[in-house]
Amino acid sequence: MTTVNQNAIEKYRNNFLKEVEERVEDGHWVKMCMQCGVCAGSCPLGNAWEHSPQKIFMMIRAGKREEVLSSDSMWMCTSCYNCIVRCPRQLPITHIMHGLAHYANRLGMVPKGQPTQEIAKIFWNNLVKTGRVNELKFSLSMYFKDGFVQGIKNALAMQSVGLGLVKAGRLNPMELFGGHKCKDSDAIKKMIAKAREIEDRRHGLT
Amino acid sequence: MTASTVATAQTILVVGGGISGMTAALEAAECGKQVILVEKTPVLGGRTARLYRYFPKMCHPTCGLEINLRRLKSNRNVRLMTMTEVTAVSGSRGNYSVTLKVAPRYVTEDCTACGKCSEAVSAEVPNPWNYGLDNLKAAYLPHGMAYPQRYVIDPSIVGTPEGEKAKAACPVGAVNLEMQEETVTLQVGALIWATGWRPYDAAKIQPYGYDRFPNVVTSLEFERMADPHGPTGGKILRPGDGKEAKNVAFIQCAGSRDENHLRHCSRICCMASLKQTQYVREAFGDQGKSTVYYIDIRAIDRFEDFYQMVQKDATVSFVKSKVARIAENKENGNPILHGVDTEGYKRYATEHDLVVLAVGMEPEITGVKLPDDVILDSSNFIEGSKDMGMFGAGAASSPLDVNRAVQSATAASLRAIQVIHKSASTEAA
Amino acid sequence: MAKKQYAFYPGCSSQKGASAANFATSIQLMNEKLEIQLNEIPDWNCCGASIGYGEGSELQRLVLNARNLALAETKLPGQDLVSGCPACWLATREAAERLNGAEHLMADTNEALKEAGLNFRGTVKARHMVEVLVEDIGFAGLKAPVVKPLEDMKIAGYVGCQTNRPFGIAGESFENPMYLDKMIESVGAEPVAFDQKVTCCGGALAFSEPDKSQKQIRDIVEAAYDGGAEMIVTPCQLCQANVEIYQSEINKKKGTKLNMPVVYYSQLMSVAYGGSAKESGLNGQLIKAEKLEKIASK
Amino acid sequence: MADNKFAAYICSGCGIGDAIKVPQLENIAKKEGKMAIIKSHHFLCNAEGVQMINDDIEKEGVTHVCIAACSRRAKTEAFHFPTVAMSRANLREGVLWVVAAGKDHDEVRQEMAADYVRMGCAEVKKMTQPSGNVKESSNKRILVVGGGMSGMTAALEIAETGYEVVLVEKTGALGGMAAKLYKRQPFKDPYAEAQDTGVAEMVARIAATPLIKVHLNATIGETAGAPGRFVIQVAQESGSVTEETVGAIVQATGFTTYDMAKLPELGGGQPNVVDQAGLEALARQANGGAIKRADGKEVKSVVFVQCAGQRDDTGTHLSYCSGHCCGTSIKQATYFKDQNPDIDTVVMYQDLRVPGMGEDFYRSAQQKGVIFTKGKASKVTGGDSCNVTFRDLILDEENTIPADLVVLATGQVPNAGVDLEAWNPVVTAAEGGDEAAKVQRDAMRTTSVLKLDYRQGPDMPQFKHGFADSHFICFPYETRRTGIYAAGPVRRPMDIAQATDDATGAALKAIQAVENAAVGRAAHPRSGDLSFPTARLEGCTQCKRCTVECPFGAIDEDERRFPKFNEERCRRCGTCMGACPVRVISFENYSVDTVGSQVKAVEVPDEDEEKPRILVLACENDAYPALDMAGLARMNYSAFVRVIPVRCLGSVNTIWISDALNSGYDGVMMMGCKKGDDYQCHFVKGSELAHYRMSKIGDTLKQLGLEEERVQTLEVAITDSARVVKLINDYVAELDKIGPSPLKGFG
Repeated sequence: MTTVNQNAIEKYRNNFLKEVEERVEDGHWVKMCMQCGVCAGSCPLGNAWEHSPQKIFMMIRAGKREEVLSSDSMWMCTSCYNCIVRCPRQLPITHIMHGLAHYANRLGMVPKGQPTQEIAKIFWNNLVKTGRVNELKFSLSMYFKDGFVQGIKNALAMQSVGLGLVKAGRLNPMELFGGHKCKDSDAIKKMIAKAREIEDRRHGLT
Repeated sequence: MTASTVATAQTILVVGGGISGMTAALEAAECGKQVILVEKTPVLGGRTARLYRYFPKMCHPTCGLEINLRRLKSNRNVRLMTMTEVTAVSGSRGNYSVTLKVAPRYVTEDCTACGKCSEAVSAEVPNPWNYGLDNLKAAYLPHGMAYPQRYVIDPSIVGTPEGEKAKAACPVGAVNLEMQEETVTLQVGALIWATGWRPYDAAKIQPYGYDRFPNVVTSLEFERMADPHGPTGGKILRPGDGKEAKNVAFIQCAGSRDENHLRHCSRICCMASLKQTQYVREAFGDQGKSTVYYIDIRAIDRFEDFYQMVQKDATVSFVKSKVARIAENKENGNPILHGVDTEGYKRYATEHDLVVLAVGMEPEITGVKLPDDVILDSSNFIEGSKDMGMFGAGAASSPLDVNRAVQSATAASLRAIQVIHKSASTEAA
Repeated sequence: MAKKQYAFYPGCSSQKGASAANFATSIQLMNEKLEIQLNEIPDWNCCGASIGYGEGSELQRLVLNARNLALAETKLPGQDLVSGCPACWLATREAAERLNGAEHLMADTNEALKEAGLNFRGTVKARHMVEVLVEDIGFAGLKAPVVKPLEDMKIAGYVGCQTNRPFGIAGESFENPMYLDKMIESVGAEPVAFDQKVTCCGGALAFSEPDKSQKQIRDIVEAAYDGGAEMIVTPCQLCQANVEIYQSEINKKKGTKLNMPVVYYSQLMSVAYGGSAKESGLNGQLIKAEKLEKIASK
Repeated sequence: MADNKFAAYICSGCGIGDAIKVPQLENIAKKEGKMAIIKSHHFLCNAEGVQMINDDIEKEGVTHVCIAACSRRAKTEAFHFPTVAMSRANLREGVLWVVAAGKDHDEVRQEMAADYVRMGCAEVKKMTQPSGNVKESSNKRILVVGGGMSGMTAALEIAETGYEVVLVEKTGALGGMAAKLYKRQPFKDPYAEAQDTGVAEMVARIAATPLIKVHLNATIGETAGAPGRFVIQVAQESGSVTEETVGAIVQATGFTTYDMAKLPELGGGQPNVVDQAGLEALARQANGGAIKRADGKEVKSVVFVQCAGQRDDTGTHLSYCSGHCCGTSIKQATYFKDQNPDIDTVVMYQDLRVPGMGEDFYRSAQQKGVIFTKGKASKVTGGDSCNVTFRDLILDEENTIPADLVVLATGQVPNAGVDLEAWNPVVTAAEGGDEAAKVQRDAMRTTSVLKLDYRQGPDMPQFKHGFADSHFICFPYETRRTGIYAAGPVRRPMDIAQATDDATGAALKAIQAVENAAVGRAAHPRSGDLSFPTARLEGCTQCKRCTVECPFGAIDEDERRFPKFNEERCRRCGTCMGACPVRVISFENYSVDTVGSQVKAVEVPDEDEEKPRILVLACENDAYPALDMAGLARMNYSAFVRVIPVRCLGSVNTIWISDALNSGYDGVMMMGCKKGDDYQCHFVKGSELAHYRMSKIGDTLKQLGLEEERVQTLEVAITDSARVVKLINDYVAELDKIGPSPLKGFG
């Protein structure tokens, strides 16, 4: 178990709701849910959710920390915002799901090999490096995330698409060398690091 | 006689001729007070006159309406003004000056309701008493219990040959197409706002597609569909294709308890749907099927008996879920309900013949300019007035069922009487 | 008449040689005809997109967007920030609204922005390209420059998620927005009945959860066929990419014969306004929009 | 008083004149009806026609008017002649509009019209216009029983309107349950925070109101009399008795909380398990500080168990929902959160019932961090650390929450006194001389609240679950004891906001009652009726049926065991009249004769004419309007029926039936309203009684050699216009099979 996680457990004991309220994006909304379930029914990938958002809110209130944070349900969010616009209590459900996923990741509780989490990581690193996302590097690294051999397979599988995009001028092989980046990318790195530092201070996360 | 000639600071003005307004007016009148009752439409009865049955007794609202009408006919203290709206109120507790706008009925007191005008015209207008589910002649008697029992000429045919036909057909010359809108000013001591409620605009609840799917109706439309005097003669036929709707879904909190729509709970909708499941049973027996999609079933006090009775009804099932969205089966026009049963997290996509939206109560005065003195709550229900001379009664004051609305109206009536007693004693002093 | 000026935030996908290059191309001619001038925000950065949350924290994502807002605020004063990409627009607008709504967030954000020598005062309004067209130009205005009306073209207007929720275009419904159909009409084409108008294409999960998202995509394309559409048009980069790119995949796996062109509204307009296939970025289609190309070449 | 002068006015308007020979009707009114003045008019209800009638009343001294025109329900503004007796012959809705058009039906249509004119004339001749019975000495003070929130509200509102009040409270202080609360639920926008109860302020206002006389530590020793002249023995705890005379009564005796001890499985009786009242007591002690348990320990976690001993369909506990408890628990949870947000507060509910603006209070409590768990508690254990075992209905699993304190939301049990359903058999037995029953009766009487000396028992009849409620949705104050109105939780489970509204409404009804009593005017539903029953006691056989069957307990027995009519309690339904075997009871404007003479007035054709006659006795509130509406819709029914509206089927005296059959009618249809648990009858059991009485008539019919089918008793609702037409036509067909009455010609 990561130390961040240990400290968190120490700090909040059995008050998971409080932990979520203090540390998760828009977590203070969780208590406002009235269990109508409209979010659960509105999610395009609903079937893929082991626990629906409204159920997750109930689990949080019931203190089911381990079950919630190690669940991969939040990672099924496609950010379609159906739940937000339909929620009769106007909970920012999408944000809360993002927040929970992020927090679980932060505590190292995400199930191993959760694909969305891995891609998010690749995406983020890709963006932090230059300030912009380089789609080719992004996709290549995606293919190779599971190691070289699997990578070839993945690449081959999507080869037609890839070549198509290249032909269509929508995937530029030259990107491998240099390509788009922000001039001020160093400052951006600093800025992002600073943001993390401030936030951790606020959340008492170390 | 225009009402203004008889109104004084000792008169109580009741705005709205639904059951709350009639009650407030009659209770005061039966205490010997002078009352003027104004109603916006051509007839008394309001919403309840358009209900098929009441919960929990399953009795007919028109029964109570008949009694109230008899009370009214036998009591000369109430003066009734139909097709009349309040446009302005000035003055204060004990001495208000009220401006009324009286719309032309184009039919005089002489009308005997013989029906000749209606026979004569062919033009039709959407029937407001059936929420536009059918049409009626442009010269019409609103419904069988209509009081005053006088016909109405729809403005749309005034100045047309149709209008002239109606005029020509009247054997007693009661059709007067020259009638103009009038403005009347009254002095009154106290005001009771019994302006009631209207169904929340179901089209605004976009995921349910009321504006897109013909087989999604409101609970009020369903009342008319079940009523023998309604557009389908009491047969539960769905608007889409006239097919019998045996498998009916009831969606609770359609607009209510929802910060995107009405923030309050409308109180009556749970009981209304429970009642309506019994319409389905009445129509189809064991062949009928009702499913109630709910968040909390709010069947308080002895209404609980009714809930328990319905729960034991094998044709009725309950799903604890706010339906997420409705789609339509292109083949058969059936609405398909998508959502999750939150009791144990069960996903469903269920097809029904018909969906009834238990639409919430919105105060009828929402969007209407009331005197600044009137105090409204966050949902536009009337709490009273700063000068304590105007009162909300019935569903205008809070989302109430009929029984509580009548209680509230009776209470409002006494408070109004207190106002005029006070001003009487100060006049005496 | 002077051109309308906007601070333009292209977003990563609209860069040269990126997945939405065809969009980037097509808006050139469109804006010219509509007398819209887009001034690219100097040195703009990525918005974090709808997947950044996994790794990037709330404040980090706010700061990323605040940087773009701050740049627009200082470098292009008085101009609305406009993005052609719903994800960019959503992230930016959300950031702007949340920062203006919470002092402590604004303070923290500016503390971090200092590292990049910037400060955000919260004065910039973040808008979507479609908002500019619908609100500032209007449907009549969109119709005016049409020289090649797209007659007898049946098109499914696919709005998708993020152009539509949670903000959407003012006055439009979340379940059945009409503006895209009206835009299709304004260039002389016919919008078909399309009940997957606002269905999610799987978004960023197209990569991570291919099977789940490809089910969504299949539903969307098949609904377009059901509606009798010859083409799908969308205002969304991710929608366009997902719905176009994966049709071949789906055909392979499911033995379907999906072959529905998916273009941007801007490409419709570019063609209708007289642009060539190339000017309209039609060469950027994986699934060729032949009928559109034919009109373009007329 | 001047001699009676009878006049008939026949309208030929609305097409009556085209389809019916009016001159012939005039003849009938003259020759058979013996009317002194007969006039017809082409438009009787217009100013000119009405003027004509008024002139005759003023100049010709007409005292009785028969209007042969439209239904008695139509044109009531025009045909309003308060000084004379009036009957209405229904030629329009009753004949013109329901008899099939065309030549073929001219004859039967004319006969029908003729009969209605005969009936109208016959009826009016037997009527006298009631003058009312003004009582100078009538008392207008109002007694309020119960000094809780409802009672205090009623008292203040009555006084505010200018009437005197006698307020009787059994404890030593006013305030009742409300006085035991720390705070009350919000009742005004923004519905976010618990409010001060306002009890202290009300008590002060009462003390400062000279019109209100308060008796503390007092109960009702006896209630005698009737509206306008109730004599109340107020029994002080000390034993002394004060006599008060009042005109009406508001019973606001409130509720008792359901006994926790009956809920051992939910920890009832165990330490640190309290009911909502218990929690209020703790909160009052803490008075804004940390809430402590009985053992002095500060409460850090609390669970509220909703529906404890309520909504129980097993029959063990209360089956109903008390309505206020969800809101009350929310309020109590905020007691904790407001004092210390870190206290864990869980409200465990199955359906959270906070209707109306309660939703805002719910949200506000969630905002404060109150946790709401949809679950059903199966077991609660008290002690130093309580445990609540429950089924989590969302997570679908068994679970247990530990807590320092558990609050059970138990229900309201009404203080409604004696249940008359239980009382009556005991009394009957006691009167039969059963000693045990006598003891039981006296024991029961001590539990009575009002101790009415009424023939029909010491308290108000109870409706359901022991609540003294009205049975009617449109008329929550339609009491079965005229002049006595229940208000607050004794009437129905309710919260303070509703109770204050309810008490204000009851206050108005009480004021109305004293005003009615003073002028001898009937109360709802025949409000304004000035007639009242009189009995020729010399003919009375003391059979007691009237005293037993009066639905309103209006009739007592005097020392000579004759019926004693308390007119002020009477609702003018005529049930007594229907009950009386010797027909000595009547009203000025409604009697055995007013109806009987109509029955006899009808001309019954001979057998060979093959024109059956069917008498329809229709309840004036449901069946008669249904028939009118059938006419309005131009539905056709048989021209062989003759319809007479009756106040209530309970007022139907069997003599009318036998008269009809004896004079050769082929059948009788009685149309009343729905009976049974959900009865519709505003006179309680009219329809019930009619069915009962007719079940007994079978033998009489046999003696007359008639088939049972010749008398039908039906339930007809006001919406049944189409159905009633079918009922009539089917019955005519049925009678056609049975054949004509053998009694024709002997009448």
